[in-house]
Amino acid sequence: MMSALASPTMLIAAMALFGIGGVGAVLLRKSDRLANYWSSAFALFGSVTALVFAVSMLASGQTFVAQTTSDSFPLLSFALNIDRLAAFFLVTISIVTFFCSLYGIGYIKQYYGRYNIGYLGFLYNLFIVAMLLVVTSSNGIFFLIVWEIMSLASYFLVAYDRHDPENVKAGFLYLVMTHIGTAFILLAFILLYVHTGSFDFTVIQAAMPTVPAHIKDSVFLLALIGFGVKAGIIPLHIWLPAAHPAAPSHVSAIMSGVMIKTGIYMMIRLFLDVLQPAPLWWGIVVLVIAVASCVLGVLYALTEHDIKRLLAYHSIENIGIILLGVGSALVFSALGMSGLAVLALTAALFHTLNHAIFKSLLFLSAGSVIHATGTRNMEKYGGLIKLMPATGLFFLVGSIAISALPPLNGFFSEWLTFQALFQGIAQTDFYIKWLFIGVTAALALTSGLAVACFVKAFGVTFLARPRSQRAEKAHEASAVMIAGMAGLAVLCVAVGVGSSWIIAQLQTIAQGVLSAGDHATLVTVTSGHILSIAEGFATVSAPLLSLLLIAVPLVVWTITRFGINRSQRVTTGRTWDGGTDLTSRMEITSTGFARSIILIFRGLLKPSLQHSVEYEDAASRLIPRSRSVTLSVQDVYRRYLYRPVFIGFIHLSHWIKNGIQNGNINAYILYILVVLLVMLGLVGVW
Amino acid sequence: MIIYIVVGGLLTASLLSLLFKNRVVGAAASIIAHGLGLIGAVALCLRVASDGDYIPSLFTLVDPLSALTVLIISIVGLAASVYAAPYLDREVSKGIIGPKRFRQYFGLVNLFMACMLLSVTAAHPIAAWIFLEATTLSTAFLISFYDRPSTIEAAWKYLIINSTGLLLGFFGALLFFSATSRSGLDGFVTWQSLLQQAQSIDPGVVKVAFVFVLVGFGTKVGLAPMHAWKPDAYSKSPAPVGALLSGALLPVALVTILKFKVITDTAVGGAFSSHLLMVLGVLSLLIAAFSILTIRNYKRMMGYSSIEHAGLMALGFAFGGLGAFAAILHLIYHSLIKAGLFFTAGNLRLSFHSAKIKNVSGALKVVPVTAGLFMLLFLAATGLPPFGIFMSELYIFGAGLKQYPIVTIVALLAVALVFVGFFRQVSAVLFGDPPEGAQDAKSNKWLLIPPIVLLSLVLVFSFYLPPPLLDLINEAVRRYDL
Amino acid sequence: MSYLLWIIQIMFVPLVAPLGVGLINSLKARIQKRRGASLLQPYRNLWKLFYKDEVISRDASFIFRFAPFIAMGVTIIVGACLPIFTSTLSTPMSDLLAVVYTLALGTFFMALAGMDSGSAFGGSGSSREMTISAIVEASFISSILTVAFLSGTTNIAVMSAGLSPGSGNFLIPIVLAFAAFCIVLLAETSRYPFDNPDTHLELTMIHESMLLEFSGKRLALMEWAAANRLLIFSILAVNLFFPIGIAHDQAVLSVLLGISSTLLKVAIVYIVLAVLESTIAKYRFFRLPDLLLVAFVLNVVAIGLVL
Amino acid sequence: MQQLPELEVIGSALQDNVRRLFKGSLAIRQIDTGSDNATEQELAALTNAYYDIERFGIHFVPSPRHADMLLVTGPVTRNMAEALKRAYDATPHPKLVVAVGDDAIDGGIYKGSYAVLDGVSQVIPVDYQIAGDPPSPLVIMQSLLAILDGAKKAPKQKGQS
Repeated sequence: MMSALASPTMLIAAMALFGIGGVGAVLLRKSDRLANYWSSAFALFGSVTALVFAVSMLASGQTFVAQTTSDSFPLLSFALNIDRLAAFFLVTISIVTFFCSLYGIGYIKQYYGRYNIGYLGFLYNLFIVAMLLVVTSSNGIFFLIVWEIMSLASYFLVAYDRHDPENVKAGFLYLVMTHIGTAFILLAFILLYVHTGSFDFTVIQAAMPTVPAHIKDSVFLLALIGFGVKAGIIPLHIWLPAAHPAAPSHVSAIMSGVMIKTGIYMMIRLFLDVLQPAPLWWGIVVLVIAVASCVLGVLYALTEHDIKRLLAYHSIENIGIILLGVGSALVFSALGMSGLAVLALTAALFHTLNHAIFKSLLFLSAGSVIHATGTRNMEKYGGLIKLMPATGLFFLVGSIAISALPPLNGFFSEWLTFQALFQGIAQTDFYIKWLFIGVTAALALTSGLAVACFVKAFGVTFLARPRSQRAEKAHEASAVMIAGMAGLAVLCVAVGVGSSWIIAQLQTIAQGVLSAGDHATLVTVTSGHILSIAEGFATVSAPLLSLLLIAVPLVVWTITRFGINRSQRVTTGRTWDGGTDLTSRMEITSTGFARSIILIFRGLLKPSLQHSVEYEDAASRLIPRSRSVTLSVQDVYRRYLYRPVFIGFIHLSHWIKNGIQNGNINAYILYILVVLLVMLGLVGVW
Repeated sequence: MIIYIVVGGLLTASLLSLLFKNRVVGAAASIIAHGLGLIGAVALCLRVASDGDYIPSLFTLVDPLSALTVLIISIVGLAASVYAAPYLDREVSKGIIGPKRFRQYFGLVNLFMACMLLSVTAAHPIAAWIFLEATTLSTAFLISFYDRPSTIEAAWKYLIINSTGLLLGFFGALLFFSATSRSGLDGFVTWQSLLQQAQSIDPGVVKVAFVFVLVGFGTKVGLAPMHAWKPDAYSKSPAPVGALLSGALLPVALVTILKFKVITDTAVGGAFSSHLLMVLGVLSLLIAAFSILTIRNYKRMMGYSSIEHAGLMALGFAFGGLGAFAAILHLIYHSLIKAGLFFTAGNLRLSFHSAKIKNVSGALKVVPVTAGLFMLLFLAATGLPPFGIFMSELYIFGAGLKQYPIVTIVALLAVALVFVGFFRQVSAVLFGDPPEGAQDAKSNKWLLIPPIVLLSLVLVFSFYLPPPLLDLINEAVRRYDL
Repeated sequence: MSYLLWIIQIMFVPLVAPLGVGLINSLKARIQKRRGASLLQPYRNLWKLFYKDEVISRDASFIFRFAPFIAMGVTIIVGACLPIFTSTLSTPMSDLLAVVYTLALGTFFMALAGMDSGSAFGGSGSSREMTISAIVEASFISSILTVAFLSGTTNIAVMSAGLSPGSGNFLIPIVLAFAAFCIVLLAETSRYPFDNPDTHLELTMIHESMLLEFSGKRLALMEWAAANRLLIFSILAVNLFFPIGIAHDQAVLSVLLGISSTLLKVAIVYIVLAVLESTIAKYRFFRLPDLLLVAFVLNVVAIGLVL
Repeated sequence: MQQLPELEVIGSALQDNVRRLFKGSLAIRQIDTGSDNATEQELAALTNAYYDIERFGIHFVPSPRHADMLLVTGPVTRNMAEALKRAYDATPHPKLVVAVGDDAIDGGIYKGSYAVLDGVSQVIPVDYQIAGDPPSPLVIMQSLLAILDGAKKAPKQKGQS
């Protein structure tokens, strides 16, 4: 039974289902409804099939290798290699795509009649297939092909809602950035090919001892940049907060939840698997980047009042947290501490899974909110929990999970990441120890700020009173959308409670990647699902924690409700605000909430505060008619790095184009003669 | 014989279209002639693939590379004439050109095709040169087709620059002969005999000769900095002519350079010609990349894109080995894609009445199919998978990285920059709100079929090369890459 | 015996916490040359509030209604995890990070409840509270981490068992970390110079302004939770860094010694707090990060000196 | 500092009443409805080191939500009427409303002015009154004692509910 499910037929079946869904959607494009149902249904089937396949691969522990070489093209082989790591990413992707497809059935309805639904269904399915292939391919060229297809499909999805010029711009930025990233990846693979003679990962890995160190280092840096663009590390992240909000929400959920993880997957695959052994400084570089990403990511998130951009910046933060695990694993494996490396990688993998779940949940619920209110601006929300309680509850679950608060899943992966860093402090020598101290502090700061940010996000969106007419008329999401969100919310809880079991599974995956063997077990699960690190240095029990956190407040409630003063009467009344006429304009806004943190970190964020006052009459500047304060934070990288470079290129372009193509035919002929003379001169030299 | 039949067919069609007043006759005759040409080209390819060089007479020699080029020319030529009929028809009906022009077009274009075919299959270098020069003359009229000052200026520049270039090329060819005659070669000098004598040629003369050939025929290819005629000629001529210039004439000229290159390489070793090609290739890439970034006319952009691809091919041949294989593939892909791009650009022009990017926007709304094709062809042209140019570029870079890392990295970055610039313009054209007066030109599906067919062909060739084709490419690589 | 100890362990924080508040208030009154309310006044306040009706804002959602139970529940859970009088009662719950983040869960809901009614005061209170708690968290974790490294476990309930007091090598990091923890304590429990727990002025409030909207039982729970929080941090401060007198077995005598020594040490902390609150002024809000930065640096140095 | 002996007597009686009626904790929210600040001064004096009303279990709170007793001062200006009503509504039961000072009882010297509503009872139900312009702290305490003596048990379900 297991072997049947784990057979490649299942994978092919999954791909075929997505294919049928995509092509069928195009054929059915005349009918919006049919195209939607068809593509979503097949995406659902495909996700389930892929999930079953990947889970049974993991369960049976087998590795699946398939290869078809191309007759026409040497070097290109359609090579799949599904080991535990790939299977794990397959699981992650298919879980998220399953719920997003379910949600999509309801969400897509808003595009009926405005856009071509068949086209959306095609791209959506293509996107998922490409992601599945990205994490399973084991040939550099094949990988690049599916990688670019994934990027292209997601680009078209980002630019899908094309009537908004912002989305088109976002798509442009996204595709340009990802293309430049691909150029770096291409170079990395070509470098490897030049020195190993193959694009196949297994061959490259086998030939690794013969590759000179500086080539490996170059490959590392190139791949870090290339995959870093996709993963959204700072400072290569600028496309991410623009592109993720632009796509339809269920696509944003997939992009943020799993697509950026493909960058992480390749980093793990290359740095910890193919290119091993790695020097120490790789890990240090990754750690530094990770720290920058997580701290700055969460700070920028705090400054946002566009709900999807806020979530997108949190993706950057969480990528940073995942990279903390990856970077620590690199450092540990370079120092020969394979046990610790396994621990760190396990943490990274677990956070990958968790972030996929809760971030897609958050994007889906944000999508419901946007669907209901027609705006992404959080300042125009408020009080939505009364109008859309289910969405509010799911967003709350996601918020608790992403803030790493117990007992949901985010806490346990962050806990594990912390443990890896703690062990780094405890077991490494002087300089590396200080590095880990700094990194630990950064992670703690990040998680603190994340809590603040999600208090803001949830509070400003769902609590208090509606701040716009659209928000007053908001409505609950449709049943399928709720089902999609509910599934992910349940997973947040389930993965949290079952974290010890999952961590144990992930540890075997990590051991497989690092080929560390069973002896390198730092995480043990003792009876009662108690997770224990380094022989009891740290222990935590997820079920107990969950039980207590649910039971104790319930007990408190029962006692206070029924044990004391049972005849108490609870009435509702106005909010007390000193007797004034409280309006929703007096509520704390998103900008107001974050203002103090922004000002504290103004050295990093460089906010610009603008006051503008309009006076009643010009002569007496005493009575202002209106006052406004704008607090805006611009991405410093955009201002100080990307914009100058871009403007420089534009200038250079004008200069070259107008200088050479000056319209003067004499000049043109002069060029020819100059070239001729120079070359003839060269003949003399050679 | 095949070649002569095909050329005869083309010339007949040319005559018919000039003689008969009825537009349909000329167009139909051309399409039939081109169709025959394609059949002939396929037959030729099959024959060369199975039996080796095809030498029907003293004047004609079809080696694998020539056969491939003939195939490319024929495909692009057929597509162009199928496209040209409805395209020009529409322009006639809009009053942009007179009905007489329609006939003139087919008359000239058939001549142009015949010259290209003869040039690429000529056994004699001087004959090849003569026919190439003849293409210059026939196309000059096609470039000045719209008979406006700007088009006439473009044609004039084209004529002068190309003639200058070809004169240098001619001088180069003569230098080859002068070098060989000293080593006892007399009479009718063919490519083969030149090659056979190559070992004994004076290396110094060969180097000088190759420089002249490279600069001369490089002008025709459009390698920078001899490229200056290209943006003007491409943007002013009718769309199908642009397709032919980029998709057919460029390969012909490039193949001629290659034929001289192999002789040079035999005489003085591969490094000399490789370095020269590399210099021109990188220059072309850089100039094209930076020019595209701020271009304001989407047809001029095609010209720069051609320059970029010519540069890439030059690099591929310069790197040799896998690079040469990839460069030949690139040649095929580029011709098909660029022709398709010109057709879609022509459709855009028909709908928006302007080739300026600022006048064109919201194409996805006005002409969704054309816009979609334009997008896909753009992606194909800039080397995104699954389209074949991705593979050929990858191979070219792979071939060059070890020996010439800096050149390769510069080229890679330039290619990425081309993508950025190209995408910037495509984005501006496709999205946004359409201007007033834009109208859908899709009513004639024959305006859409040629680019669709070309795109599908590229997609097929990207993953599957028919065995004869692969044999031809491999054989060509074996011959031309020493 | 063990059960009895557990009962004491669980009940200790909620039962003793109001007394601590009473002590501080009474001491402050004394310093102000007043007699002040009795030590038991906080119990009376709570008891009275439990028997009052409630008025809840009509804008508030279920978050507001449930937050007090979560806030209170969290402090009970964490209270039961502490090394109150013995280092022998440990659960997996006592993990350093579990404790920190469980407390953060309480803060999370409290801040949401503050925003829930839509009152301007509640919102700004939430904003300030979250600002401080966001920045303080790193120091909180790392100061306890110093002790964790010294004792070889992050289980705070048994941490003191691994710590041999008086050893010279330990002293400097412990003192540094303790100094940092004191700043954390002041910040996390909303005391001077971070916040004035007695203020009636909404504009200067941090913690209190989130409670303005609560009444009756829920107010009682919130105030009780705040008192618990203060006691939790005080116990952490004294029993992690200076575990003198804490029982390492479950004998009656040592348990009694443990309880009395803890009470004594906590009382000292409270006295210091009362003196502090009577002698210094509240800081400007934007000066607080400087203070937290000091705590952070102290911690980093402390951890660096360990091992 | 020498204290009046009667202060202690009143205080302990007051404390007993607070214990009896309010479980030992009486929370007062003071509301100024346009007062001339005279009464406020006297109320503020209640918490100083001399009177130290806190030792009897009585304290002032920042929100009517927390209060058992509203001490209203001032003649209730038109602008404050609505706020006063809201404060009353915001206070949970059981609650007492005490009008402190002559102004609060019937407008005092401002009585009849167009700007005031002449006393708290015009706006919300007043349970007790403390006369004086302004009443001294001792008088306030005495009156509070009298009030609490009068209230036999916790004044539940009074007013509208």
